[in-house]
Amino acid sequence: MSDSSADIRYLRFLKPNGELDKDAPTGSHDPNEIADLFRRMLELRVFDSKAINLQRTGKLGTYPSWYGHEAAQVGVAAAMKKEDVLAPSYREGGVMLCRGVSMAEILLYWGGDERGSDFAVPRDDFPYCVPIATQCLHAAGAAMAFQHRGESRCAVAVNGDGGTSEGAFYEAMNIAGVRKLPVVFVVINNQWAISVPVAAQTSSSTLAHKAIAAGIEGVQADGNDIVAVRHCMREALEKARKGGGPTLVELITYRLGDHTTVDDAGRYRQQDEVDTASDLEPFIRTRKYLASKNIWDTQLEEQFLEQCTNNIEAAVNNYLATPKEAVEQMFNHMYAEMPESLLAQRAHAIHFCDTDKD
Amino acid sequence: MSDSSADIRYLRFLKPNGELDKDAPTGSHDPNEIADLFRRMLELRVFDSKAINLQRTGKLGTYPSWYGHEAAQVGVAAAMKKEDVLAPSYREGGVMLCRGVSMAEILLYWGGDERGSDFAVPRDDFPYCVPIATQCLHAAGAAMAFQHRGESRCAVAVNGDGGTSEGAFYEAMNIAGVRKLPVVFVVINNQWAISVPVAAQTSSSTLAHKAIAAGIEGVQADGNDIVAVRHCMREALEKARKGGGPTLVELITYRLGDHTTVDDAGRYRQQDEVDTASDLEPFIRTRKYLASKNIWDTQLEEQFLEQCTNNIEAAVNNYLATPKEAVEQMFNHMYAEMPESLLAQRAHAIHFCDTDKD
Amino acid sequence: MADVTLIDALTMAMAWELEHDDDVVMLGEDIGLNGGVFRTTAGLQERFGPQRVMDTPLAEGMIAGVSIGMAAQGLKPVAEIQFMGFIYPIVDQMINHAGRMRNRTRGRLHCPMVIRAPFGGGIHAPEHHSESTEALFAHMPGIRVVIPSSPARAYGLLLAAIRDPDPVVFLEPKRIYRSNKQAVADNGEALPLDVCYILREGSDVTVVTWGAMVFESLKSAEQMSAQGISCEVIDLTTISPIDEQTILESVAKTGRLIIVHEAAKNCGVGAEIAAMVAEEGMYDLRCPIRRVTGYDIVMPFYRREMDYMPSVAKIGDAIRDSMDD
Amino acid sequence: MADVTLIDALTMAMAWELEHDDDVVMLGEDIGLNGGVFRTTAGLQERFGPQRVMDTPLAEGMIAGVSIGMAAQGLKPVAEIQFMGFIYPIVDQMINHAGRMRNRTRGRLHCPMVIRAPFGGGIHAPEHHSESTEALFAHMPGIRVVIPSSPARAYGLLLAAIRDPDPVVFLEPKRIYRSNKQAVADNGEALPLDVCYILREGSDVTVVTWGAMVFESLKSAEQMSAQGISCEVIDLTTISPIDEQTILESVAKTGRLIIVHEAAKNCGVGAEIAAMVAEEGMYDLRCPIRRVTGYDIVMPFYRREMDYMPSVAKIGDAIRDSMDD
Ligand SMILES: Cc1ncc(C[n+]2csc(CCOP(=O)(O)OP(=O)(O)O)c2C)c(N)n1
Ligand SMILES: Cc1ncc(C[n+]2csc(CCOP(=O)(O)OP(=O)(O)O)c2C)c(N)n1
Ligand SMILES: [Mg+2]
Ligand SMILES: [Mg+2]
Repeated sequence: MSDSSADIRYLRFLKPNGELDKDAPTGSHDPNEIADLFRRMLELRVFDSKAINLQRTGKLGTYPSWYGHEAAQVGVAAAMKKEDVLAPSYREGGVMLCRGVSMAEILLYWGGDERGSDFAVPRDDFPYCVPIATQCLHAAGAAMAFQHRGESRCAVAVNGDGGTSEGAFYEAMNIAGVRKLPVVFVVINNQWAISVPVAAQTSSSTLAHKAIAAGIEGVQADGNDIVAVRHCMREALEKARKGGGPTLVELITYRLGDHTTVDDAGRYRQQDEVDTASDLEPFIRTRKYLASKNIWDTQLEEQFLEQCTNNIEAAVNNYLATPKEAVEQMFNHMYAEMPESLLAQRAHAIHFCDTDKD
Repeated sequence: MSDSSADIRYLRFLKPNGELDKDAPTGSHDPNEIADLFRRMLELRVFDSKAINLQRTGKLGTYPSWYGHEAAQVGVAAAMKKEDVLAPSYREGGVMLCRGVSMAEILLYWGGDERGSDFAVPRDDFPYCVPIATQCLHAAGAAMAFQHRGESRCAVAVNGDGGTSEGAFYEAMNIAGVRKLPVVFVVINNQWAISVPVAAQTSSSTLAHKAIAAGIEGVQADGNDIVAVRHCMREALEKARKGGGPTLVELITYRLGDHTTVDDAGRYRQQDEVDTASDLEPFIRTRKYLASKNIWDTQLEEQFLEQCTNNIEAAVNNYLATPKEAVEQMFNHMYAEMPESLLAQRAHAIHFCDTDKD
Repeated sequence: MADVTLIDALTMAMAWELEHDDDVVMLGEDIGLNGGVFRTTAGLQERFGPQRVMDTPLAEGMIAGVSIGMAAQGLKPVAEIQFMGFIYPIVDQMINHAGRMRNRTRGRLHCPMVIRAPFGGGIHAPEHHSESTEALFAHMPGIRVVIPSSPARAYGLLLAAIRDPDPVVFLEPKRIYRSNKQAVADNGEALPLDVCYILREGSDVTVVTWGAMVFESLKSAEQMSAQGISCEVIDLTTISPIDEQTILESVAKTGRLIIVHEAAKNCGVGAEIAAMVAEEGMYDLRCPIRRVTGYDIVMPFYRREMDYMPSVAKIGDAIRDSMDD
Repeated sequence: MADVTLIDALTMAMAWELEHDDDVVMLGEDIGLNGGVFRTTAGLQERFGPQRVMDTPLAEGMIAGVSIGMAAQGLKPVAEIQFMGFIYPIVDQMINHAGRMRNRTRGRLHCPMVIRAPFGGGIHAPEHHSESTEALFAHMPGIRVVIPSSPARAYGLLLAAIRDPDPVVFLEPKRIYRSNKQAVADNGEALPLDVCYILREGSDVTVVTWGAMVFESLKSAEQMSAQGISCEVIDLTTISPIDEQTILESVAKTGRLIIVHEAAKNCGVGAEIAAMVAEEGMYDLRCPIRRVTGYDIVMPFYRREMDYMPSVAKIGDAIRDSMDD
């Protein structure tokens, strides 16, 4: 057993006022790179608000907004390699988008269509995971497969602050520690699990401290700081790839929106807390930084947003134009080979299907 | 959230050479008290080896020996108050005996008779728990009941080193931390979970470090040192009773016997490890200490052992003379009021019962 | 006496019991200030305080485990699991402890506790939010499974469940949480458990069902009556243990049995009812038993959920087939 | 070709598959150096190394969860759960993930994995070590449940389970782990899943059973034959999905059906078989179906376990009753 009671590091490089710390890691000082990441963040934000609108107008099911998480999502995805594997929670579709899942696929998922999880890219990533924290074990298992085959790949699980209370989260860290698995557990600490604030989830000093129970490294970063997020994910992934074992990365951010489109956060949290958090959110500081480097301004942003909006409109149209799957598809993928007893049931379903229109 | 990454304390007062540390807590310096505890330890050891014999001669089912755990068991029980509640694991029957469960009841349990868990004293204690770590949650729940009623009682869960890998153990500590529950989680770290050594259970620095994940205090003690065990349990219980919240107490000892009577530890562990552990076991040092205080010698021990043996024989006879319960008893305690549908089943069982002899 | 929804009736029952029994406590995720994601516990924390109505950390196994601990030590916990799709971490505690505490201690300790969870489809919810797996709990000895299908039964049965000295899994058909209002007297009167409720008398076919499917079945019965077929509709209500007598008596009268449930067919509770009648009431049957159930597939995402579920048409078809046999 | 026990046959099958398929890995508590508490994996770690045959930390939910992760990424994990009484922490991962990974990704990812666990009573084991809860897994869509009852079937079915591209819960009747030896060719040949095995042909009564109860049923059939009653004994083998055809054909021939299982009756797998026949084969039945099962109570501690279980006498009684009807 190794000693892991050391103090937990906290990383922040891009300060809320838009200044980039002089200590920021080499490789973070190219503003053009940051601008690229910022564009992804913008795209995520526009998409997210579009999805909320679609739900409001009855064109999408319940949808969990990632408003406020954009730096965390883009930073996690930017640090991963294509061949790595993501095991996302239900909220972190932004990471999936950055990994290549299409907007239309994301919309299909929340639009009640299984094909949303049959994304063309990246084929090995796990689909959205709704039962909280269960995906942490899948990531550990994926890492066992990579280790078994001697592949230089890592698995990344994304979990929430509430999700750290589930035994599955702890069990996943523990097996990862024992087998030094190439896996990174990301906790997006957005301070709330629906109506439960993180202080009511645990008395742990920080969520990163939970790593100590598994004897693995824990680290915190400002989840609104795209530079810090990407950097600490890169460190963790590099370590994992080299056989150095797993890391728990706590990204501290804030859920600026309601829990989902059927939630009303006004019932359980104070507006002034949200206001304070809004001052620290990722876009303000990134804009300031880029402006200070003279590579971003309102006009560029407007141009980019227009482009975004067009892309998103196209994806939405694609989504809305996607007819329902044939009813038998709900039977066809249950097993590699369909058992006899399902054949009659499938025929029954087809017989009674009169709902091919939504 | 409070800070809990502090170093973990390790308590040992009665050294392997039989010397009592000068720093030993006041209240530990009365050798007569230690002699009383030692007598309980002796009784546990004699009972344990008797139970193993009963199994070997076909008079008892599979039995998990507590050989080597006696100081831990007696120390835990000695620190508890009568009105506290124990949630024991399957191995720690010694704690139950010290709390007032009768030897015959313990034997009935392992002899395949439910009445072994219907002990006359202590009525509120939980029965033996076989599904590992699940009892930690019961202890937390009991503590919630005490807290709810404003009672000055504590719950104590006893778990093994292997049991710390279950999510339930972590979940129990976590809720206890959040609600500052009057509960103590004891981990009897006997180095092995059947054939799996503790290093293969977790990479955590110590098992006590796992407390950090829940923001509760963790402490280690030499589990072969009756003084240290009782003292750190007293501290933890006193704190809990005063509203100071839960503690995780790791007691470091060794499983000197096989996992159970159907296990052969020779298959997976080295004899020299067992030999080394044997030098550190609790009886040697306690005898030396008591001898150095001139209140214990071979003759006294022999006298006491004879008395023990007689008591145990009486209990064994009582156990062996206990006829099977009537067959309908397996139905009668399923519900407070028996559902209609069970009546016919009960009649069927009675009709076919021809096995009233064992 | 105002008309109330099924949800309102549940809230009323919980408030009544919190008011009248100090041993009753509530726990679950988001049940406090937020009043539960379906607002079933709305206002209860405000009224009874955070020591009686407790938000817990996010861990269902923990919720069940501490409920068992509390119950064994004299409290009467009423725990909420947010959706049935998230209930599975409690299976271990329920089968290995809640259902056997009384038996294994020969009555010394017991578990007067209730696990509440919304279940079933039909509300266009996301993945994992529409499951019906009552059969898993029905197979566990020592555990009662109860499902109400009207505001009045919700009120009376939840009171009964909380007062019952043994563990009850209380499943709430969320599709009808707010659909059919009814006048419910808030008088603290419980309804009996372990009995079926006959909702419509009839002489040709017995339809046994529960939860939201009660409505589809009643609608179908209505349609059938226009075609001259008289259906008796029985709300099973206590899913386990089953009230065999009421069902057998009905089948003795009608000679035909249809079972309707949302859950998958294979090893669903419908199988038990059919088996019981094939054992005890076989000679009364004029034709094969029929089950109209969810298929043996994963509950589809919401665009196709209605194709998965039993419908008025599917039930009607089975009834007519029975009559033709 | 030496005679081997059921346990030996399982070990042989696992060794064969580890030898011939690099993607196969084994994991579980104490399966390595110790060779499993029943010695089913004895020698495998020595032969194939600790990367192929892995001892895990003590956490069943973890074992299932990482198996799903491995399986989705191309391995074929074979996990051991030490006893069925400790299997419940895997329920969440099995129903919410293993059984639906293929469906929810429309075939993109799937879970070729096996969960092995000894089950059943009759060996005088401690509390929680004698359970039979196959019905819980049988109710989960997307999951196969398979139970062998002879060394040869253990060998061939375990190979089939490991090679199956979908998740299989493979339950081992530990009461007959070592009781009946049989010559088994170690030739890597799998047996088909999804079909029943007819172990004894007969014309008067069909007895459907599985696991250790196969032996009680065969003994009972033997006794009955001395009384002039001819029993057909069918080993269900694949518990889910059920091979309906074989059962229906047998009932069409005999007109009488007895189902025998160790698990509790209420919502057990016997209910599904009875229901299926009451739906599809009703007109072939000459008398009511009968189930001879464990009672709807907690598995008693071992002094009374034999009173809980179906016995030759109880089965014989049901068969004679059927003939008298
Ligand atoms: C096992 C499980 N229990 C309950 C839920 C219902 N639920 C959905 S999101 C949520 C809160 C999650 O909080 P957190 O982990 O912090 O993630 P966030 O929503 O903040 O992204 C809950 C309780 C669920 N999806 N899974
Ligand atoms: C949930 C569960 N899984 C598996 C087992 C089987 N089993 C019994 S004891 C044991 C090892 C326990 O080790 P530890 O917690 O260190 O306790 P010890 O036996 O050393 O007292 C195992 C795996 C069990 N009883 N419960
Ligand atoms: Mg959160
Ligand atoms: Mg141990």
